Amino acid sequence: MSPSKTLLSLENITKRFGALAANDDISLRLDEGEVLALLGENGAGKTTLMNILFGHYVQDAGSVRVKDREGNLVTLPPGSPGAALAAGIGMVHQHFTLAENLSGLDNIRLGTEKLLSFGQSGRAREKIAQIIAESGLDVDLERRVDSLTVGEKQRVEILKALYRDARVLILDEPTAVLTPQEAEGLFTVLRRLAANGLGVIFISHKLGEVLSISNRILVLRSGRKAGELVTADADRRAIADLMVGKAVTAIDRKPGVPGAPVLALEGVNLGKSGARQSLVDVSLTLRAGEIVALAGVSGNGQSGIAALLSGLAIPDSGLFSLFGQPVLRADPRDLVRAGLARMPEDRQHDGVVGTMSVADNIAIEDVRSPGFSRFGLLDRKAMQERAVTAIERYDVRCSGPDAEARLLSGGNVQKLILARVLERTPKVILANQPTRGLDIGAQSEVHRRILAARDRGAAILVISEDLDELFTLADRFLVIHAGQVVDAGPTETLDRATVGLLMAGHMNSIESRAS
Amino acid sequence: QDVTRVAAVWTVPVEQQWASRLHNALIAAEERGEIDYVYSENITNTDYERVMREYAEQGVQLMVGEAFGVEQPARAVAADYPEISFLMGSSLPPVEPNFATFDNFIHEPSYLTGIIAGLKTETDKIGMVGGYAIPEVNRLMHAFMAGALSVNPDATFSVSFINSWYDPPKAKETAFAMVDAGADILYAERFGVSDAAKERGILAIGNVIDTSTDYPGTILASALWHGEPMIDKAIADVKAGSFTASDYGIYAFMEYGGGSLVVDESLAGPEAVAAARAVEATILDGSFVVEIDDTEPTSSQ
Amino acid sequence: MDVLLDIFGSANFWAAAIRIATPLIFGVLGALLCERAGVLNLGIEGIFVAGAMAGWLAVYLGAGLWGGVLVAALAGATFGLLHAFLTIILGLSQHVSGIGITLLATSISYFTYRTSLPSVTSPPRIAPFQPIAIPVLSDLPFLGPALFQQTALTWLALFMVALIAFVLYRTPLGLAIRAVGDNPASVEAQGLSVRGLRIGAVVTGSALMALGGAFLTMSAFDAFFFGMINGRGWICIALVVFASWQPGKALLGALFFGAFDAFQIRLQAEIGQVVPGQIFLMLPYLLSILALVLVARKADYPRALLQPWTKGQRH
Amino acid sequence: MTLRLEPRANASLGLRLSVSIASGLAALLIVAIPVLAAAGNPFTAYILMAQGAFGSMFALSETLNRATPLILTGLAATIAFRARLWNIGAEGQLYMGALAAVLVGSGLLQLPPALMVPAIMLAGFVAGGLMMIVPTLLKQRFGADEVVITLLLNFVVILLIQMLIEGPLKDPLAMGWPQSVPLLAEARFDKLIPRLRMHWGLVVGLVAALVLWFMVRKSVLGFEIKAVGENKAAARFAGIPVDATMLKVALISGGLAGLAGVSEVAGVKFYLSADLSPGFGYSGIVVAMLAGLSPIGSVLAAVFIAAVFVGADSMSRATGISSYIADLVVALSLLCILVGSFFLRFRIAGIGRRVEV
Ligand SMILES: Nc1ncnc2c1ncn2[C@@H]1O[C@H](COP(=O)(O)OP(=O)(O)OP(=O)(O)O)[C@@H](O)[C@H]1O
Ligand SMILES: Nc1ncnc2c1ncn2[C@@H]1O[C@H](COP(=O)(O)OP(=O)(O)OP(=O)(O)O)[C@@H](O)[C@H]1O
Ligand SMILES: [Mg+2]
Ligand SMILES: [Mg+2]
Repeated sequence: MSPSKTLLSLENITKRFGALAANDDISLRLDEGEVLALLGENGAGKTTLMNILFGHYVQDAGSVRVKDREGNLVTLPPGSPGAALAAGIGMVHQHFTLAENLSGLDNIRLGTEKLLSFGQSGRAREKIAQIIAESGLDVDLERRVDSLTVGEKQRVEILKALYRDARVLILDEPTAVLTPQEAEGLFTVLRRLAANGLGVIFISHKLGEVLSISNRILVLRSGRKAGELVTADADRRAIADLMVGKAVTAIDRKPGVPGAPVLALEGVNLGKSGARQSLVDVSLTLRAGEIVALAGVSGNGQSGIAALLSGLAIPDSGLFSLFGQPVLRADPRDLVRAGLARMPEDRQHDGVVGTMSVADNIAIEDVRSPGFSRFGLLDRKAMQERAVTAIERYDVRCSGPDAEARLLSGGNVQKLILARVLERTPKVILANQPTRGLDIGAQSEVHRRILAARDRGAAILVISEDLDELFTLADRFLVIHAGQVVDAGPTETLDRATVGLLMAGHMNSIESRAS
Repeated sequence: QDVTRVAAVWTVPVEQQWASRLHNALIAAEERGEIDYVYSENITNTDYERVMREYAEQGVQLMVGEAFGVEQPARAVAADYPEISFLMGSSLPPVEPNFATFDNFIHEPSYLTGIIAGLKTETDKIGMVGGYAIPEVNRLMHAFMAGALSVNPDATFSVSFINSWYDPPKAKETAFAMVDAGADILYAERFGVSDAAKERGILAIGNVIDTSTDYPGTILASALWHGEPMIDKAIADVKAGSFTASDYGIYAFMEYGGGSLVVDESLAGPEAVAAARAVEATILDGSFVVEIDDTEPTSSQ
Repeated sequence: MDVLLDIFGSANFWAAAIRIATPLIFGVLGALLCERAGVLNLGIEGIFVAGAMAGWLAVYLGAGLWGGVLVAALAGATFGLLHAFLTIILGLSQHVSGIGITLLATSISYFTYRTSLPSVTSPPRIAPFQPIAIPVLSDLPFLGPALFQQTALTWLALFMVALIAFVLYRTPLGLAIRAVGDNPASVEAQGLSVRGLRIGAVVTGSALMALGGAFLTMSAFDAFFFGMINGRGWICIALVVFASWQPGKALLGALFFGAFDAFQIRLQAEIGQVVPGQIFLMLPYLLSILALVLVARKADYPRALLQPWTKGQRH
Repeated sequence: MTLRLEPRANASLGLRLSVSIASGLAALLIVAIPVLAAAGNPFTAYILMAQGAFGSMFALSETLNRATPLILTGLAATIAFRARLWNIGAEGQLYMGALAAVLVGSGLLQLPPALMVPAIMLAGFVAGGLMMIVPTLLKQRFGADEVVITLLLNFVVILLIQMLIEGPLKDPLAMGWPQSVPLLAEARFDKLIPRLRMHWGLVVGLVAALVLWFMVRKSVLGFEIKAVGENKAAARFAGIPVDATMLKVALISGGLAGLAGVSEVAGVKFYLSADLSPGFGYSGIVVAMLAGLSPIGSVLAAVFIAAVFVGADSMSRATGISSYIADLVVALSLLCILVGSFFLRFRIAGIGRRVEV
C-alpha cells in the first residue's frame, strides 16, 4: 500500500450480543490530523465499536487496521488492548477506568512501565507536568483518585491517553461531566494536537460541540452506519434526522396551571454520602399541576434531592414536607402510600431486580398492600393481572409477565417503571432522567405521559442532563450547582445560555440579567 | 479356628500415643499369626456407632476401641451382638455378658517418675503440659505430683492444658514458657514438650510411650503403658471362650506388667533410681497403693 | 505486676511471640496478596495443611530442608492455581471455592500421608531448621537474643514482608496488583491482563500460605500431625482485615497475635489458671472481631474483592 | 470455529438435574485416582460405596441419620445465601442451638414430652438465630464483614462450649469427662424405627424444607428476601426494609442451624460435648450450593453428601483404603458440582453457527 494519510481503518465490523446486533457491518476510516465525530442515539453502538477498536470486545466479524511506524496499515489482533496501545491508540472511556485507590499519577503510569522493574515515577511526573502545562488540563497528580471530583477524574482519563503519545485518540463522551468552559479547554488542546497529525475520534451527544470540533461526522443508527457528513456542510436538523431515521417532530406543550403547593423543602441540608454531593440550604416548592425542571451538571447534588424525594434520606436539618405534613423518617413505602411516584435515575441499578419477573417488578413497591397479598402470602393472580394490563397499556415489549426484567431493553425497563408508578395516579412525581437512553419514539411517549399526569393535577419534578428535554417539558426551572439550588424562573423567561451559566456556578447571572 | 478376627475403632489417628499402644500390641499379635486385624482411625463420635455396627456385621469376634464419648451407644451395640466380645476403653463399669472395659491405669509408674523428678529438680519447679483435662490425663498428673511431693515437699508444679490433642508447636511453646518461668523438669503428656526440653537442655518425663531414643539425654524417666498384657489376655480369652465382661483395666497395673518405669540411670543417678525402685517394690508387693485422683490438676499456688 | 514485667521484659517471651507469629506472617501475607488482587482465598486453612504435609514429607523422603520448602510452596501454588481457575477463569463463588479448596487440600494431605506411611505408629521425624544468628542483628541488645532464636524460615517471613511491601508500593507490578483489586477495568484499559495479574497473585499468595504450614512441620516442630494447623489459617483471614491490607500492619497484627498467645501461655504457666483457659483462647478471636468492627468503616477494602471479571462483559 | 460463552437466560429443571448428576459422576470418576493410588479397584470401590450407603436398612438409616443435620444446616445456608448474607457460622450456631436445648431440657423445665420437645426446639432456634443476628447487626451498623465474623464466632462458640462443659454444665456423673448433663427423657426425639439411629430430627428437617420452600415461593417475606438478595439497591428504592429483612433472614438461617444442633443432641447424643458436630455447619454450605440454593434440593443434596460420606467410609473399611478417603470424596464432589454450576450460568456457543433472529 502506498503511504497515505490514513491512520486507521475499521473494516466491516460486526458484533452481536445475543440476538442484538450492536454493530452491523460498520466500516470507517480516519486520516492524520482529522477529528471524526461519531454520533448516534443511545444504544446505537458507538461505544461498542470503539471497544472493539481498542480490544475490549472481540468482534464477530471484520478487522481493525492501523498504520504502523513504517507507514503500512497492519491488522490488530482482536481483543488485545495491549496491542492497540502499542499501535498508538489511546482511549478515553465513557465510564471511568480508574483505580480509585491510586493517585492520579499512578493511574497514568499504570501499564506503561515494565512490570518487573523499579518504575520511573520521577520521569513520569515530569512528562505529565509538561503535558498539563501545554494542555491546561490541571489536576493534582499526587491525590488519590477517590478524592477527585468527576471533572478532575475526567482530566486524569484524558491525561492517561495523552501520556502515551497516542497517534489515534478516541474520546467517548469526554465532555459529559465537564462544564462548557472546561470542554472548551479540552477542544483547544485537541485542535493543537490534530494540527500536529493526531487523529481523533470524538463521541458526544452535544451537537454544538460536534459541529465546532470535528471535520467529519459519522452517524450510527441501531448498529448500522446511517450516513457520513462533512461537518462544514452539515446542520443540526440534518444530523438529527440521520440519527433518528425519520423527521423529528417537536412535541407541543401548553403551559400548566399551577395549583396549591404539595411538596416543599425549606432550608434543607444533607451531608455527603459516598459519591453524593451534599446539599446546602436548599429550598424549593412543587405545586399541583406544574412541571419543574432541575437542571445542573451531573454530580452537583441532584442525587441528594432525588434521595430525599425517594424516601431514601431525610434532611440533616431543615424541613421536608409533603401535603403540609413534615416527613420525619426515610421510608419509601410511606411516601408511596402518600401518593408520591418515584422514577430512579439508574433504572437498571435501582429500578428493577433483574432476576425477578416483570410482574414481580411491577408489584414490588406494593407487595405488602392488600392489592397484592393477604396474610403475608402473595396474591400471584392479582400480580399477574396487573402485569398483563401494564404490559398492554404501556407497550412493554417482553415475552410476558413472567419474563425476567434483566432481559428487557433499557427503554422497556423504563416503560415498566412508568407503568409501576403511574398506574397509581400519583399526586407528586419525581421523574429522574426519565428518557435517558430511550429512542425518540419512546421518548415522546414518556413526555406525553408526564404532561398528561401534570394536566391531571400532579406536581412533577424532572431531573435531566438533557436541556432540550427540560425545555420541552418544564413550566419552571431550578438550577443546582455545588449543592445549592436557585430558582431560575418560568421557562418562557429563560434561554440555554443563561441556564448554562447558572449550571457553571455563575449564580449572579440572574441578577445581572435582571438589572 | 485359630485366627481370631479383631477390629479396632479409634477416635484418633493411630499415631496418637494412647491408641498406638494397643494398635501396636494388636499388630504384634497379627504378626504372630494369632489374629486377623482391621481398624478404622479418626472416627468421630458421631460416626462411632455406625462403624462398630459395620464391623459387627462383618462378623468380627473381638472389637477393641474407646467408648468414652459414646458409652451408651457402644453398650447398645454390644447388647445387639452378644456373640461378639467387646473390649472398650471406658470410665464406666463393664456390662454382662460381653462388654469388658479398660483404661490406661499407669498412675503407678507415673508416681515413680514423680519420685525421680522430685529428687532431681534443682529449682523445685516442674512444668506439666497436657492436652485436655480429662480423667485419663488427670490421674497420671496427680500420681506424678504425689510421687514428687513424697520425696520433695518443696516441689511446685505449673500445669497447662493446650486444648488440643495435636498441636505440637503449641505444646512446645507452652513448655518453653514453663522453662522461662524456672522449671527444670517437664512432664511431657503431649508431643512437643520433650522437644522444648531438649532444645533448652533440661530434662523431661515421658508418658505412655518410650521416646528416649528420639531425645537422647533428655528423657529422665518414663511411665510406660504396655497394651500387650491386656490385648494378649483378651485374645486368649476369646480363643478359649472364656471372655467375660470384666474390667481389663487392671492389666495396666504394674502387677500385670501393663505399666512400667524406665529410667535413664545416667541422668537420674543411683540414689534417685534406688528410691524409685524401692517404692516400685512396695507397689508390686501390694503394700503401697497409689491413689487415683481424676479431678483436674492445677498449678501450685 | 511483677509477673507482667517479668514476662514482657524477657527476651524469651519476644522470641516466642515471633515464633508463634511466623506462620501467621506467611499466611496473612498470602491472603493479603490474593485479596489485594480482588480474590478472597478461604482455601488458606487447607493450604496450610498441604504445605505442612508436603514440605515435611519431601524432607522425610530426602529432599533436604530447602527442597521441602520448595515442595511446600509448589503444593500451595497448585491449590492456588485451582482456586484461580475456579474463581478467576470460571468466575465461580469465591466463598464456596475457598471452602472446597480447604476440604480438598486437607483431605488430600491426610490421605497422602496415610497412604505413603501406612504403618507408622509414631510420627516420623525430620531434622528441622535450626536457629541461625544473623551477625549484626543478633548482637542488638534485648532484641538480639529474641532474634537469635529464630530459624531461617522466620527470617524468610520477615524478608517476605519487606519484599511484598516493596513490590506493592515501589514497582509497576505492585501498582498493577493494587489497581486490579480496586477496578479491573483500569488495568484492562492500560493494556495489562486482569486474569494474568489475578492468577499470579493468587498462585503466589497460596504458595506463601503453604510456607506458613511448612514452618510448623519444618521449624516449629519436626513431624506432621493430623489436625495440627488448628485454625491458624482462619486467623490470617481476620488479620488481613485488621491490617487494612497493608504488609507492614500485617506484620504488626501477626506479632500482636503471637505476643498475645505467648503472653497467655506464660500467664497460665506462671500464675496458674485464674479464669478458665478458654477465656484466654477466645480473646484473640474476640479481639479480632472487635478490631474488624472498629476498622470496618474506615477499612480500605479492595473494591473489586469477590467480584469476578469477564472480558467483554458490562460491569 | 471459535467457541465463546454466552450467559444463559434461565436453566430448566431438567438441565439443572442433568448437570447435578453429571457433576456427581465426574466426582466419582476422579475418585478412581486416589483409589488406584491406594492400590484399590475403583469398580469394587463404587459398588462397596453404594452398598455402604444404601445396601441395607441399616445403611440407609445411617445415611439418613447423617443427612439429618446436613438438611438443616443446608437450609440455613440456603436461606442466607439467597439473601446474599454470607453465613459461614452455621457450625457455631449449631452448637448454640444444642447448648440452648440442653439448658432448657436437662431439668430447668418440667414438661410432658408433647411440650418439652417444642420447648427445646424453640430454645435452640432462638439461640442459633441470635448467634447470626449479632454479626448481621455488626454488618449493618459498622459495615463489618460477616464472612470473617461468622467464621471467627465458630471458634468462640466451641471454646465457650468447652468452658461450660468443663465448668457449670459439667455432668458430675460423667466420671470427669467434659460433657454436659444429659437431656431428660421427655426432651429426646424418638427413633423412627426401633434399633436404627434414624430419629424424628429427620422429620423436622423435611418439614423445615417444605416450610422454607413454601416461604420462598408463596410468601411476601420470600419475595422480599429474593429482592434484597438479588438487588439491594432496587429493593431499598422500592421500599422493602432491607435491614429488617436481613435480620429476619439471619434469624431463620441461624435458627435452622440451631435446630440442627437440637436435632443432634436430642436425637443422637443426648448430652452436649465439644465433638457434637464433625463440621456439619461447614458441610451445610456444600449442601446448599449443591442444591443451587433450592430448599427441596437441599434435602436431596444432604442425602447425597451423607451417602457419599457414609458409602466412602464404609468402602474404606471393606477395602482397607485409608478412611480419610471419605472426606476426599466429599471435597471432590463439591468442586465438581461447583464447576457444573458454571454450565448452568453459561452456554457454549460456536460463533460461526449463530442463527440470525
Ligand atoms: N457487553 C455487552 N453485553 C450485552 N449487550 C451490550 C454489551 N455492550 C453493549 N451492549 C448493547 O449494545 C448496544 C450498543 O451499546 P453501546 O454502548 O455501543 O451504545 P452507545 O452508542 O455507546 O450508547 P450511549 O450513547 O448510550 O453511550 C446497546 O443495546 C447495548 O445494550
Ligand atoms: N445483560 C444482558 N443479558 C442478556 N441480554 C441482554 C443484556 N443486556 C442487554 N441484553 C439484550 O440486549 C437487547 C438490547 O438491550 P438495550 O438495553 O441495550 O436496548 P436498547 O437498544 O438500548 O433499546 P432501548 O432503546 O429500548 O433502550 C435487549 O433486547 C436485551 O434483551
Ligand atoms: Mg456509549
Ligand atoms: Mg438503551
